[in-house]
Order: sequence, then structure tokens, then C-alpha cells
Amino acid sequence: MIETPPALAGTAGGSLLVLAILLPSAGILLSFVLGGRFAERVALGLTPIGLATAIAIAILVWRSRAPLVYNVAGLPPPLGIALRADGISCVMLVTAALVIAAAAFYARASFATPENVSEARAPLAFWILIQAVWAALTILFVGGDLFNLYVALELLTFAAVPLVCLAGKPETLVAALRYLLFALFGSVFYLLGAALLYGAYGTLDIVLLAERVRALPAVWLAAGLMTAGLLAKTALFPLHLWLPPAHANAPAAASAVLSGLVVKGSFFLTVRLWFYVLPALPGAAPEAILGALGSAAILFGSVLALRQPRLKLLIAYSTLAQIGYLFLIFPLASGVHPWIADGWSGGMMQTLSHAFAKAAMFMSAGLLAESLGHDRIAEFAGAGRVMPATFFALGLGGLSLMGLPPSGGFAAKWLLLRASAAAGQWPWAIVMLAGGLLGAGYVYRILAPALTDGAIVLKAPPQRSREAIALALAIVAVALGFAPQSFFDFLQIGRAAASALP
Amino acid sequence: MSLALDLFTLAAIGAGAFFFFAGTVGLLRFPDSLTRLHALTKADNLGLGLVVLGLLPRSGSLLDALRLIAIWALVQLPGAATAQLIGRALSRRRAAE
Amino acid sequence: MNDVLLVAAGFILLTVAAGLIRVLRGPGDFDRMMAVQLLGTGGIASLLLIASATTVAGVEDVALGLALLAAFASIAFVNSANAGDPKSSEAEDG
Amino acid sequence: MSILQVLDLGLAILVLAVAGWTIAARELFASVVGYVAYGLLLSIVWIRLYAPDVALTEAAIGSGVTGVLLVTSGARLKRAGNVEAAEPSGPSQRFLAAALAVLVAAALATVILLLPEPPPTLAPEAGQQLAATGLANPVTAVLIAYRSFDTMLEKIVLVLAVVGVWSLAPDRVWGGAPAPLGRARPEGPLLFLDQALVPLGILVGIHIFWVGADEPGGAFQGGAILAAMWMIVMISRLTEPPRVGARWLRLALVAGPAVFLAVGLAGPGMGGSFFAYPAGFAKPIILFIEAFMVLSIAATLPMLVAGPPRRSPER
Amino acid sequence: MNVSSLAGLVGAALVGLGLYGLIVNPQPLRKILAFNLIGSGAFLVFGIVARRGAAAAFPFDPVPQAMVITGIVVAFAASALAVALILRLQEETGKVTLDPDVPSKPPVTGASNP
Repeated sequence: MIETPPALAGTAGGSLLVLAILLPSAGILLSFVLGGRFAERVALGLTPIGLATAIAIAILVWRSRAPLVYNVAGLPPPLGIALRADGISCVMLVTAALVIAAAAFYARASFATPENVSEARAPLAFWILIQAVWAALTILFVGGDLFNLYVALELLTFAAVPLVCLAGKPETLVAALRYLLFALFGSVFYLLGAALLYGAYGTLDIVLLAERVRALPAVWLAAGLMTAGLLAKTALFPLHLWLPPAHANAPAAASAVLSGLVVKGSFFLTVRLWFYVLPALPGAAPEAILGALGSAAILFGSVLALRQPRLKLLIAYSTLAQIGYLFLIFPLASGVHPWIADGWSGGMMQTLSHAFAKAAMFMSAGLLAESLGHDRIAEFAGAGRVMPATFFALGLGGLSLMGLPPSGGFAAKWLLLRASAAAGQWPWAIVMLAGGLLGAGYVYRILAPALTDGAIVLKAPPQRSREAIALALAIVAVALGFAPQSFFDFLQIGRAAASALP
Repeated sequence: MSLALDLFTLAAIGAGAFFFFAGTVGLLRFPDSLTRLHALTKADNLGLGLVVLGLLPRSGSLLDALRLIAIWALVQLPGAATAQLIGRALSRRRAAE
Repeated sequence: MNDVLLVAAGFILLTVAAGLIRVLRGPGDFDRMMAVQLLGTGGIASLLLIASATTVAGVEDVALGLALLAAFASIAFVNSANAGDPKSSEAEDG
Repeated sequence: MSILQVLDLGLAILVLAVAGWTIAARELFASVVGYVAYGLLLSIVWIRLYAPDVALTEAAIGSGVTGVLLVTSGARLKRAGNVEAAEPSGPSQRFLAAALAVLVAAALATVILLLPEPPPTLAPEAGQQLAATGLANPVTAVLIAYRSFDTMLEKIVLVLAVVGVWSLAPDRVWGGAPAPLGRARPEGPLLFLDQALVPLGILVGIHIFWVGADEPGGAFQGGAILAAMWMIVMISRLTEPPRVGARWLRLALVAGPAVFLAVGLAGPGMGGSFFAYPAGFAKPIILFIEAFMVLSIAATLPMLVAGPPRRSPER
Repeated sequence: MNVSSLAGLVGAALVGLGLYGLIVNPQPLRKILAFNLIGSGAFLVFGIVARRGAAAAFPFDPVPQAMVITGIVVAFAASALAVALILRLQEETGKVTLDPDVPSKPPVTGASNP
């Protein structure tokens, strides 16, 4: 047997990580074989178990204050594959499980198999694909090997693209095709970078790479290629072209998952890459570039959101802007400085609060579209009175997007502002303030017409339970604003730079 | 003995290479598709066959030798069938024009 | 001896590659396919020669697979090329 | 310069020329033909890199099945007409794209030439563990033992690809069969091939799977060859693509990943970790998993080529 | 120049060629071909890394080779999904384009964006 160095050894409870991945994976296979109504039952039945597993992982990490590690096949890296859950993995796991569960129960009304058939196309595909999104995200959050993460990225692509065109209409097909082309470009560039890293260091394990990486030309190029690929998948400006049509045309439950979670998968991997694999790369230039692209995305996305005539498109463009905020984590949390804790907490808080807020908003938009028969903002007059809960959820989600207190979005933007002030990096602060104003503008555009008087005829009243799901997610987004300091300490678990600070 | 075998290998492979050459020249210079097809099948059959024949003395075991022959046989089967298919399709197209 | 095998491999590869000019020139799809079929056979021949000269283990199986799949590709080509011809496909599919 | 180097250089130029042709060709069909030729040449390159397993995979999947997928779909597009409808890009966009491409390629080339010496490798570690698996082919050991987790997930990716392709069907034909691969009336030579080539091909496919434990080959390559044989039979219309609702088809598609997942899950029960094999039984278990993987690959690849269901199940 | 470096240069050039094709070719099916070229370029980079890692009686490092095999299969699945999308799009609209303002009915005249 090969001696395992302590840094690579597995920890107690690590097997939960494998179970968290295998659960939705088994669900995919089972749903596909059994087909029809069973697919829905399997998916719905697995969500509470998956949520419980995610919470159990988080509790174990919380108690031990150290990452959970599992070496698959009992073989430690570099030859084997390791799974690791640190603080940010845990919060993302729980967030993903919550949003997926919410989307699944929300989707029951739209994706039930009709009575007269044993199996229908869209329901079967939806229930399998949503579990696949879940499985892929779980691996992305706990994967410790860059090639294993590549397979997870592909799994995510294959799950997300068909979700976009479940309706089968031409515009959704074009959107899905564009999405697929961008995603494939992203995967192959990521893979090229991984090949270079392996060529330089003979491993793709994140912990081992972090020890070995030096500023070689191969590493710089690998970083550039992988980042470019991941940005295309995250739809960061200027590689954002695919996102608005894809997210706006998907079914509401799918849009919630795509906008709230799927883009976070590749963002999370970008964070892993820069903060965990490549901290040895010197210089702040790449971080500043990422921050600048994020800033451009904030302004560009918000301005375009202001001009959208349809609610779902507006929300999709707002995703472009909110993704921009995520990338401010790179200039504000890298290196060893007193402000990086704030930058880190702010960036992660933005990831979480946007996931909940955006999912709530897409679900509400879906309810609106079903009840009104359209989602043209100009014709919302009077809708606020007949669908108060839906607009309340939209409003709460919007609160978080604008960054008004009390909300997770406010906490995130406040922390990022504080970090940029402490760092003396004022441009980010100015962009964030401008983004907040623009955000207020587009949220106002949704709510203002709805609150005016007007005669409105509902095609069907929205289901109470579905309104409740959207509202619950929006409330979580707001409640994140009250997160205590211990929560932010939790986010630091497993972060090397944090321990270097006094 | 080994010299004789080497000479045999050389001769067979040289002849095989020549048939590939001839097949290519035919493919490039012959005026129409059917005659080109004719040239192609010759190269397929004899070119590869002679190369395999030449390599037989160098194969380590009987199994390896059998595998070499199987490769040649496998190329012949679809080669002949596709040649026929192409030929038929061509003549049908000609009839339709 | 090995050098001779390599020269033969290079020669065969070069000639069948020259045949690829048919892919450029066409004129028909069939001419293109014939060039690829020739390349397949020549490729298998030079593969065997190179492997014999550089001693890569298990190349016979690779050549076996290559032979099968080259044939498979040309069958699909013939099938599709015919289907692409409006005259014949209408007559037979209709 | 030795003869081998000249050969390598010629091969490199040839590969690039054919690759350039697939990009530059005017017609789609010509471009696809170029791509198949490119795949064949690439297989030789892989042999020169001492990667027979990869050469076989490239020949089978990279060139063979992908080529057939592209040519079949190209023909379907052509039949519907209007293929070249899209407008070509303007000269300025071409120039920018070329500049970007040259930049990336040049940077990549430089970096590859500057990769550190001595090159890092996991070959010794892989060799040390090889005895425990009972295999002699280290690539198979990596795929099915050391990094089996990747391979299992990749099998699930294939299942998802099938779900994704099927989800593109119109609603009314759900449960039905994909469009036939071949033409209405099969021709004599094709039937001859069925009788002669297909049984041989099945033997070769099983052989390549079986020897994969110790020699180049394995489940991917063997499965791909079996898939090709099934497609030949479908092209000659001796059998039709099955209905997507057929239970046996679903079982065949998931058999590989499901058995893999089940064995992986049973790892702790056998006294080890997830995806670890008990000492002494590794090889039979690996062959057991691989047998189901062969089945799944042989079922998946043709279904991906055949496309979404097109005929309603009632008919 | 040894075979690894040469193959590495070929891989780099293939990535460049494919990237150019991916951007410039308007037709989606041709874009898929270009994507496959980039993919095989990336696989070749893995291939030379494997060849350079020859050690301990193996003429190659098996780990990157196994990654290439996984990658080839995934790339095929991606091509198949893309092809199915393209064919469905053609069926619905009568044309294949990435133009976002795609007409929902088969076009009578060339309706491209202004």
C-alpha cells in the first residue's frame, strides 16, 4: 500500500459526499427505466433525502471546523479522485438542494403526466433533467479533481440545454442551440487548460496542484483558457449572448434552476480555480480583469433589463447584471489583505441570495404568465391586486436584487462595498452603487404598473401552493440578510488564505 | 533463412506499395467514376494483401498471423460490397439523367 | 529492415494521401468517398508497417477495428449519398 | 533527420491539411468526408504516440460513429433543402477570428514546447497498483478501477444525451420509433454484408472487449464496434430502430451505469470504500461491469445517431 | 524534433483551425465539425503529455490516455445532441440559423435580421 499523507487522507463522514452524488445519479437511471409517472415520484421522493444529506454534510463540517474528505475507490490522489466539502461547498449544497426541491414541487402542476397516457415527453425529460442538474451541481461543489469536475461540467451542460427547449418552439430551439455551442466551447477550453496543468504537474487534484503550482507559462495559459471557458458557461459579459433567450424561453421551473443555480456551477468552479488551485500566481491583473468584466456586466445587464418589454426577459437580463456582482469577489477577496474576509463573504452571499431571489422571481413570473396569458409588463395594470402573493414574492426578490436592506442582496453588496472601500478600490464601489440604482429602476418597472388600478381578467387563478413556494424562496433571500457572523466564519472553512491572516 | 524471409518481406511490401501507387494514379487520372472504382478495388485487394503477406513472417505468433489475415479479409468484404453499391448507384444515376 | 518498413509506410501514406485530391476535386460525392476508402486501406497498411517497425503492442486489434469502421463509414456514405439524390430517393422512399 | 522523423513530419502536414479542408470546404458533404479521412489519419498519429487504446477509440467513435452521425444528418438536412442559407461572415470578422485563432495556437504551441522537464507522470503509481486489479492494460485499470468514478459519471452523461435527443421529438410521436436509418429497399450487396460482415464484426467487438483487460481494447471500443454492426443492420433495413418506449431498450441503455453504480455503492459492504473492489476479486468484477458497459454503449451510440422518435407508436 | 513536440504543435494548430471555423462558419453543423477539431487538438495535448510521461516499463502515462478516451465519448454525445437540435430546428423553421429572430413559420422569403 502507498502511504497516504495526512493532507490527502479521508475524514470520518466523508462517505456522505459520495452518497450525495449517487442519490440523484441513481434517480436519473431509475426514472429513465421506470418512465412515466414513476419519474416524477422518484424525483420528488429523492429531494427530501438529498436535502437531509446536504444538511448532514454541513453539520459535520460545522462541528469539525475542517473540510470533509473522501477518496473514491480508497485511492488517494494523485492516482485516485478525492471529494472535498469545505464551507462554501456546504452552503452551495444546501442551497442547491433547497432550490431544486422548490422547483420540483413547483413544477408538479406543469409537468404531471396526463391521465390518458402512460408516459409523455416533456414530463419524463423534465424529471430526469432536473435530477441531472442536481447531480452535476453536487459534484461541482464537492469535486476535488479538475478532470472529474470536467465530467461534471459536461453533465450540467447535457442537463441544462434540453431544459431550455422543452417547449419545442423554434425560438427555444435556437436559444438551446446557441447555449449548447457556447457551453461546448467552454468545456473544450477548460479541458485544454486541464491538459496543460497535467502536463506541468502530473496531477489534477486541487490540493496537490495548489502545493505545486508556480507561475510557469503553461500555468498562465491554462488559467486563461480555463477561465475563458468557464466565463462562457457563466455568461459573463462579453460571452453572455446565449443567456437571455435561453433563460427567458425555458419553462418557469427550469428558468428558476438555470438562472438561480446552473450559472453558479461554472462560477463556483472559477472561484475554485483562482482561489484554491492558482493562489500562487502573482499579480492582481487577472483578478482586476475579472472584476472589470463583472462591472461591465452589471452596467450592461441592468441597462438592458430596463428596456425589456417582457417580464421573463427582464429577469433574464437582470441575471446578467447580478452575475457581474459575483465576479467582484476576484479583486476583493484575493491575496492576503485585511479586507478579503469581507470580499469573500460578500461574493458568496451574493451567490446565495441571488440563487433564492432569482428562483423566486422566475417562479412568480411563470405564475403570472399562466394566470394572465402573457408577461408583457405594460399590461400588468391591476395585476397586483388580483395576485398579491405573487407580486409580494417579486417585490421581495427585487429587494434583494437592488440591494436594499433587509435582504441577502443588501448584505452581499454592503460587504463588497466595505471591502472595496478598505482596499481603496473605488471603481467597484461606484459601479455597485450605479448597479443598485439601475436595479431599483427595473424592479420599479415591474411593480409600478401592477400596483396601479386596472381591470384585469385572470385566465385561471394561481395555485396557492405554488405561490407559497415562490414566496418562501423570496423570504429566504431576505432572511439571508440577517445571517450572523458565525455564518461568515463558516464560509472560511477550508480556505487557505484565511488561516494566513492574524 | 532469415535473409530469405527478409527478401520475401521486402518483395511483397514493395509490390504492395506499387499497387497502392497504381490505385492512386488510377483514381486521379481515370476519366470517369466507374473506371476509378475499378482502380480503387485493385489497390484495396492487392495492395493491402501484399503488405499483409510481407508482414506475416515478422508476426510473433500464429495468432498474430491469423489476425493479420483477418484484417485483410475484413477489408475485402465491405470493400467489395461498397464497390458494388457505388457501381449500382452510379449506373442508376446515369440512367436517370 | 525497420527503416525499409517505415519508408514503405511513408510511401503508401503519401500516395493514398495524394488520392485525397479527389476529395478536393470531386466532382461527385462518390469520387470523394472512394478517395477516403483508399485512404482507409492505405492507412491500415501503413499502420501495420509502422507498428511492426516501432513495436507498439496490440496494433493488430486497432487495425481490425479500423477495417470494420472504415467499411461502416463507407456504407453510411453510400446510403446517405443516394438518399441525397432527389431522383432516386423519391422513387424509392415514396 | 531519421526516416521516422520524416514520416512523422509528413503525417503531421497531412493531418493539418485535411483538417484545414474540413474547415474550408464549401459543401457540407465534402467537409464531412474530409473529417472521416482526418479521423483515420489521427488514429495513425495516436499509434505514433504509443496510444493504441486511444487510436481504437478515435477510429471507432471519434471518426467512425461521429462521421456517420454527421453524414446521416447532413443528408437529412440536404433532403429538406436550404442548407447553405446562413450568410457567411464578413472579411473583418474573418480577420479578427484568424488573429484570435493564430494567437491561441501560437501561445499553445510555445507552452507545449516549454513544458517542464523531467515530465511528471503517474505511470509508476499506476503500475504499482496494477497487480491489485489483476489487469495488464493500465489504461483499462485507470478507466474501470482508479478513476472509475469518472467513467461511471460519463456513462450517465451518455444516458442524458439520449434523454436530451429524445426530448426533441414532437409530442404526438412520443413512445414511437426514430426514423429508419436506411432507404426503403435495401440492395443486394448490403444484405450480403449483413450476412458476412456483421457476424464477423460482432466477434471482433467481443474480442476487443475481452482482450481489453490485458491488451489495447476494452468496453468503449468493443461496444462501439458492436454499435456499428447494429447500425449496419439498421441501414440495410433488416431491423428498424426500436420504439423509445420499449422497456428492453431502456434497460439496455442504463445497464452499464446502473451496474457500475450498484457495484460502486456495494464497495463499503465488501469491506472497502465506495468504488473499490475486494482484493482478489477485482478482475472478475471489472469484467462483469464492462460486459454491461459494452451492452449500453452498443445500444446508446446507434440511438444517438438515429435521433428523436419520428413515428407515432400506434402505427 | 521528437514526435511528442511535433504532435503538440499539430494539436495547437488544430485548436487554432477549429476556433477559426467555430467563429467564422455560419452553419451550425459546420460549427460542430469545428468544435470536434478543437476537441481532438485538446486530446492530442493530453496525448503528448501521456507520451512524455513514459516511465516504469510503460511507454506512456495511462492516466491522460484514459482521460482522452472519456473525452472522445463525451464529445460524440455532444455532437449527437447538437445534430438533433439542428435537425429539429430545420424541421420547425425550414432553415438552420443561429439568428435569434427566427421566424416561427417556414419562411417564404429570406428573412434575416436587418
